[in-house]
Amino acid sequence: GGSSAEDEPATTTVPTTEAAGATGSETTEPVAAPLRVAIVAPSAKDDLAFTQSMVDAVNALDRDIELSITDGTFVIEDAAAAIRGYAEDGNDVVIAHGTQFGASLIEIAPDFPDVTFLWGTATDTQGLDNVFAYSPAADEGGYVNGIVAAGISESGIIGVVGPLEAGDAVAYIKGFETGALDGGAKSVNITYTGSFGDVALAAEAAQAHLVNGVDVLTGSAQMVVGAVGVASQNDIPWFGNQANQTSLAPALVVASQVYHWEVILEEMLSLRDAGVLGGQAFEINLANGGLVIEFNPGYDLPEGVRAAADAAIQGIIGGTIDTGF
Amino acid sequence: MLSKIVGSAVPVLAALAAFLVGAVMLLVLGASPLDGLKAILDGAFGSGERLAATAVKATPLILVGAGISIAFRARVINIGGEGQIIAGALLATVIALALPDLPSVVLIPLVLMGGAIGGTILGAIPGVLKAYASVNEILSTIMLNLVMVQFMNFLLRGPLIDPLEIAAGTRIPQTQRLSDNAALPTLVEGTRLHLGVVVAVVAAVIAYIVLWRMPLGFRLRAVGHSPEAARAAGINVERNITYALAISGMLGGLAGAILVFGSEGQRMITDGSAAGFTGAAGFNGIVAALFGGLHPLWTIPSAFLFGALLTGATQLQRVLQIPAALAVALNGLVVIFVISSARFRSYIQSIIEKRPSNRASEDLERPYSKIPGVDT
Amino acid sequence: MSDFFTLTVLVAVVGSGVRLATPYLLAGLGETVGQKSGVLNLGIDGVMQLSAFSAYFVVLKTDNLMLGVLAGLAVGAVMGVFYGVITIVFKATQGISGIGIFIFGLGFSDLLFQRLVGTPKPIRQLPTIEIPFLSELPVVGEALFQHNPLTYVAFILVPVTILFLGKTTFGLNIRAVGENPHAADSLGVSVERTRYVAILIGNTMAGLAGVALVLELGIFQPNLTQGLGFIAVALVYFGSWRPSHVMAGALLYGLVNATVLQLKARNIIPLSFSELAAMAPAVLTIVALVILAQRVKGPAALTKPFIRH
Amino acid sequence: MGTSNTTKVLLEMRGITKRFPGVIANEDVDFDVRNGEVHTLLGENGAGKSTLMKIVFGLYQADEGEVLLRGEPIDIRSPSEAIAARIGMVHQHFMLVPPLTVAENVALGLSSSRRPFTDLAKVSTRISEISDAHGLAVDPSTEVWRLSVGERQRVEIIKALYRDAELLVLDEPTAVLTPQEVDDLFVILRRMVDDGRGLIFISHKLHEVMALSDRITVLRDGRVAGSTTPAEATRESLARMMVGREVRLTPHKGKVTVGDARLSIRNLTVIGDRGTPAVKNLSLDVLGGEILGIAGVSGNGQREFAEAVAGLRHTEPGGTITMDGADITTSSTRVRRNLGLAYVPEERMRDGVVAEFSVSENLVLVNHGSREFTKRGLLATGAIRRRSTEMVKQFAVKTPTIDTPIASLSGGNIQKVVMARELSASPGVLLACQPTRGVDIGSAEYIHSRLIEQRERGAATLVVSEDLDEILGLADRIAVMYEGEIVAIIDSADAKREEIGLLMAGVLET
Ligand SMILES: Nc1ncnc2c1ncn2[C@@H]1O[C@H](COP(=O)(O)OP(=O)(O)OP(=O)(O)O)[C@@H](O)[C@H]1O
Ligand SMILES: Nc1ncnc2c1ncn2[C@@H]1O[C@H](COP(=O)(O)OP(=O)(O)OP(=O)(O)O)[C@@H](O)[C@H]1O
Ligand SMILES: [Mg+2]
Ligand SMILES: [Mg+2]
Repeated sequence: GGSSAEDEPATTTVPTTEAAGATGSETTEPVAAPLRVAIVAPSAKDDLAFTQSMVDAVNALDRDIELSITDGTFVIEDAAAAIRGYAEDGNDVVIAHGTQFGASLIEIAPDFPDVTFLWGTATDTQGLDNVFAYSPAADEGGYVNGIVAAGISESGIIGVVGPLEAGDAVAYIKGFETGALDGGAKSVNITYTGSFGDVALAAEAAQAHLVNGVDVLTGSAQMVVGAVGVASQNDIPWFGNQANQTSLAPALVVASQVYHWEVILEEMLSLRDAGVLGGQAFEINLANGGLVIEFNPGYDLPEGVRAAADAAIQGIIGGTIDTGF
Repeated sequence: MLSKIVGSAVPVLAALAAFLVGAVMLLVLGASPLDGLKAILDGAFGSGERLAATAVKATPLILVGAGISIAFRARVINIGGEGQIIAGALLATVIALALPDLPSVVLIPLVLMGGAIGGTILGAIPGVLKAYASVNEILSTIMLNLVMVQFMNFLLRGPLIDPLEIAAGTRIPQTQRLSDNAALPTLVEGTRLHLGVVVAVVAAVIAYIVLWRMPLGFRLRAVGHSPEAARAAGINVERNITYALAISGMLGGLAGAILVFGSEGQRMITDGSAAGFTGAAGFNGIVAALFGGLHPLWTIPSAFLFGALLTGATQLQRVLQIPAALAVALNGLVVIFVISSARFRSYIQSIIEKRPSNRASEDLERPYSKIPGVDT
Repeated sequence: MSDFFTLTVLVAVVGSGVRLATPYLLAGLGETVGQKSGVLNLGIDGVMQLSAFSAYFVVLKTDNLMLGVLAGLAVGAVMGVFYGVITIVFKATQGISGIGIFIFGLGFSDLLFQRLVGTPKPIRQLPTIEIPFLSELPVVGEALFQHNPLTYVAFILVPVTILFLGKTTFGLNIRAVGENPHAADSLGVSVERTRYVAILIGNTMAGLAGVALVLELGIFQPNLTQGLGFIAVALVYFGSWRPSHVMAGALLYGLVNATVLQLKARNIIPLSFSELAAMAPAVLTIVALVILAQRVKGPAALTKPFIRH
Repeated sequence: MGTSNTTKVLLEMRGITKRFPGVIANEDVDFDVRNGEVHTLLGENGAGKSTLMKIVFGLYQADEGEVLLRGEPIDIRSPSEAIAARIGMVHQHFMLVPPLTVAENVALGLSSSRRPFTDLAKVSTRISEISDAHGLAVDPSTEVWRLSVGERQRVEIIKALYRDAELLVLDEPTAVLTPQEVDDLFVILRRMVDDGRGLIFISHKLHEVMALSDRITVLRDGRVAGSTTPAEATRESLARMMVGREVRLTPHKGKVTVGDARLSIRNLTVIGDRGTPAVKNLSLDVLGGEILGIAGVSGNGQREFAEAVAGLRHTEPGGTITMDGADITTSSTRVRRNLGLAYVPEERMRDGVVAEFSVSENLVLVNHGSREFTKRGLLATGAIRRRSTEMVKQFAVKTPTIDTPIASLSGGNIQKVVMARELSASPGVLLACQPTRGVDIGSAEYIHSRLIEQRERGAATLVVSEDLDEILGLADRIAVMYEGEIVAIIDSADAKREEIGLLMAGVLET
């Protein structure tokens, strides 16, 4: 392998291609050109969920960044092409924002030794020294949401709508289940609809929960918008994950676990500035502030429940609580 | 001769008209069509690697398209490409998992054959159902697509899942990295151009020979044009309908195996939808076949063109931030425009040739009866 | 397992099945009318997505459900005109041009959504209307008479379609044109016009199906229908071109889905068998097709363009 | 041949020319019909008869020339305009919708008084009135697919009468009727003419033309070849006018000594499309060197019988079919053909040829896979072309090239291709169904001579035909089929036309 951008005539209009390719990043003067960052993500960049969390994070960085995005690439080979394309185009950092892109990354990353690849959610870098892995401790916020959910549930029965049993959804849902049961819920009913995309099925799954006496709902992944719709029609409180979902149901979203990747992004970019192009894994969690439980001020949460939530957060940070994941 | 040239010009003009609509869409989206065209061309042909990527993208389209052509010639509409690709991929994957240590020279043909067999099985089911139980194949193939997606999810999340995914708790529906002995060898160092491309082209050529140079193809076409006359001549109509769908499925299944063993990740992986694995090749192959006049040989350049459009669309999104959905919409328009021009084309040809526009052939459900440049 | 068979659960499953059946039914009835006239439309899934998006967008901007419904219907009708030109004027192969419409609808609605909306924002949903008296009946009241207006419309359209096809002059024309267009033509019935109108009806109803889906969910996303339109086409064959049977098919499909979901929600189906259970509706449809197909022949001129000779 | 009581010209066509791409279907045709007369159009296949009539009915527009109706120039642009102008047409192929009832078929295209609903009750009443007035018995509430061919014909006429047609065009209405049904039809048509209507009649059967017409116009290659009346013409002179040369109307047969039974059928029962037995316990032997004609009204099981013999239809247990001693009761069509069966199907465009295939491909349709035409698994194009060229020459098929799509050939030439294919295998048993239906006189003459050749070669030949003249001319023995049974087998030397007609109608018992 090894044929990267410098072997090919630069056909794109990007002026920095040559500089970035020929000289390598370590000599790039920090003032000269903005850092070129690209995101490749499976769902829409404004999905109020997984992808948006990363786009928001990059935009939140206090750096001069030129950002390109290829979103909605659920076809893995297409995503691979986009990742490779961004690397060829001379981007400094390419974020492969999807666990499923890992297999492709193993093939691509070695071809572009000067490019830093970010891969998430993932817990190790597969031995590649220009790859940073990142993941959320989604079970932590899940646990907190679970505690709150149990606190406001009257029936003690709580419903969860998931996509496939995969990715960070698994962690979130597991943590949520533990938290809810620790918080005194009688049962937590979990449905995986089998699809990341089928909103209608997610809605019907939520309906099915309601029949079983569920009076609090949560879920993960982009198709939950269907379930949120059901919740809002039936006045059922909802807990969000990945991004702040308050706008989906302003009166009913109690809290959202929001991913603030910028905390670890900054660390990774600093390492790159220092010449370390990868080889480490990062995690956002409640302790490092990468995970934040954002309560909806529009939802009138009883004092006691709020206090329990805060206690749970402290407990997790302090290591006294096991989320069960 | 003149009529053949004009005849092949008509669908090309129709496609151009569709692209013109695409250009207007770009304008409306606030992008210059010229920049768009440049981005697409650059993304598809801009470098050796991209050219290779385009060829790799075209590979399943060639195979599915050749299969669709055969099916359509026998007047069977195979919309089950997605399911057949998955079936082939699954069987090939299982073989590679079971026999990882076989040497490449054995394992590669074996997994390709496994893919072909998997696809054949999934094609034969609607074939048998149509031939012997009069079940409309459009519907059974659609339904089998739905079944296969779930079956794939079941296997990739359950029995076939990468043990590492369970260990990490992420449970992405993917297999472990499959044996390197099964990896399709790269043809040009430094690009992704792999053996699968050659396999596809050869398969399309064989499909052509079968269809126009072999008794089997003669019978398939006879059955397609007139099952009654074929039957009265002693041709087993039911069996040939089954063959048509089975062969079509076989090529789809082969595409599935190539998708797995020519992939970047050397493993089978999905996001829970069919297209997550197939890249919608089962549908796009129909588009390619159509544009190729339902002729296996013409399907090759046609698939290449649509492969280019698809890879180019990724670049379009990267550079101009135009959603790749534009390319999907454009594909739809190309199908509509080209298929709508078919009648116009035979009409023009009949005028040029000063012959009665083939009266009996007008009740066609099938698109073209004659293909330019090829005497049937 | 036993607590699945409680009355509340069964009522809920039926209610949910009816709700899920609504878009299938609307699209299936429309497709029935189209096919009766001899025109196969495999593209209704694409039409549904375009209509769903336009209804969503209009409600998002105006917060007016009525306008949203009208927008969806209008887009369905426009697609009908489009499909009419393709199949009647250009006499294009119907199976394939339908695929073209599907791919176009899928891509274009996605494109519009990403460009015009982006972030999924919830919109007002259709209100549930409880039919006076009927909704208070025990059991059936909750299962059948507490739905949104489009669900009622869908089910009312079943007898209307039966009456329309069976008893009206225009319905007679449609049936004749779908069986033997040359006969109809020889009696001065315009095959083109009849098919045009049938296609228009079919596409408009597909549009309404998209509207029903999106206004039930209150949210849009790319590929909202997830192939629902194809299943609706299958249901027409399943129902052997009889509106009442199409309704039965739609209900069966909805109920199987609802049952599977309910069983999942109660952890009766283990998570690892989720996907296998999700195959049930498609497998059932194939089985039903095998049993039914041999007995019923479709309209004789289905998919055959009309050319005088 | 009633003398017309009026001389008013109802329809007049002047200088009509109609072109299709590559074909001039009508060229400068003058034609007229008066009230109270039957004017017959005669001509070979493709002479342009149907085209001319479709212009009258608004299905086609003439490229040149003018049409006058009741003395006024008229431009008929669609069937509905024709119907409004009181023109009715009974088409060459039935224009009926089989799943609909008779009343629905009649009501189609009419405006209803109960809009938007149909008024079938009123339509049914009116149908009954018309039935009574014209002797056209039919039940309005029956679905058309249940009706016999003769009944369907009646529905077609009722449709025209219901719309009060003054000018009625009948394009080959007798092609599928029994002699008795033809007689009945002619009585009805005569009565309509006596009411003052004008009729245009098209038929290939010369004795019918002589019986019904007041005037006869012959078309040849789209042009008027001449006009005459039955009084002035003979069948021979009409045939000459049509074909442009002398034609022998009765085939010439030499003497042949018959051999053993080559095809034996015992207790054959076949279920028809409607699920009831169409062939009932039928037994029959066909001997080498003879032509056995099967006469019968269409719909009496001939079709099912032929399909069963060809292996295209299942037979009920108990029956057997033996060919040259081999039991083929359950064999596939291919096996039967390999054993020496040749089959000329009745619907040649549907069952006989693949319309989109070339002449050459159709010539090898049956044996394309044989050793002669394959080489190393591939089709031997050279051998196929050579053999096709030979066959085309041998059977005098008029075609531009062997690569011409067969659909662009005339009906007669298409039938010659089928004959060439089937006969070139030198079959032991030849099953020919309606071998000259709709085929013009010149081609029919040729096809008959080739059938007789087979007889002389020692083949057992089975000719199924509804054309009694054809059977009488060709067959050595005549088997009459009625309601799925052979009701009589008559030596053709003793055969009397009337007797066979009565047997066919089930009136006469043997
Ligand atoms: N729609 C058409 N397109 C092209 N050619 C046509 C069309 N209709 C008729 N023709 C051609 O016009 C000529 C006259 O055909 P027409 O059907 O009028 O013959 P006909 O005298 O009725 O023959 P037949 O006795 O077989 O019914 C033929 O050569 C035929 O192939
Ligand atoms: N209708 C036919 N006419 C002539 N030869 C045929 C025909 N059908 C098959 N053959 C030839 O007979 C040989 C044996 O037939 P066999 O049944 O094994 O072939 P097949 O491929 O199964 O054909 P089919 O599907 O028509 O039965 C084949 O090599 C084939 O070329
Ligand atoms: Mg065989
Ligand atoms: Mg004619």
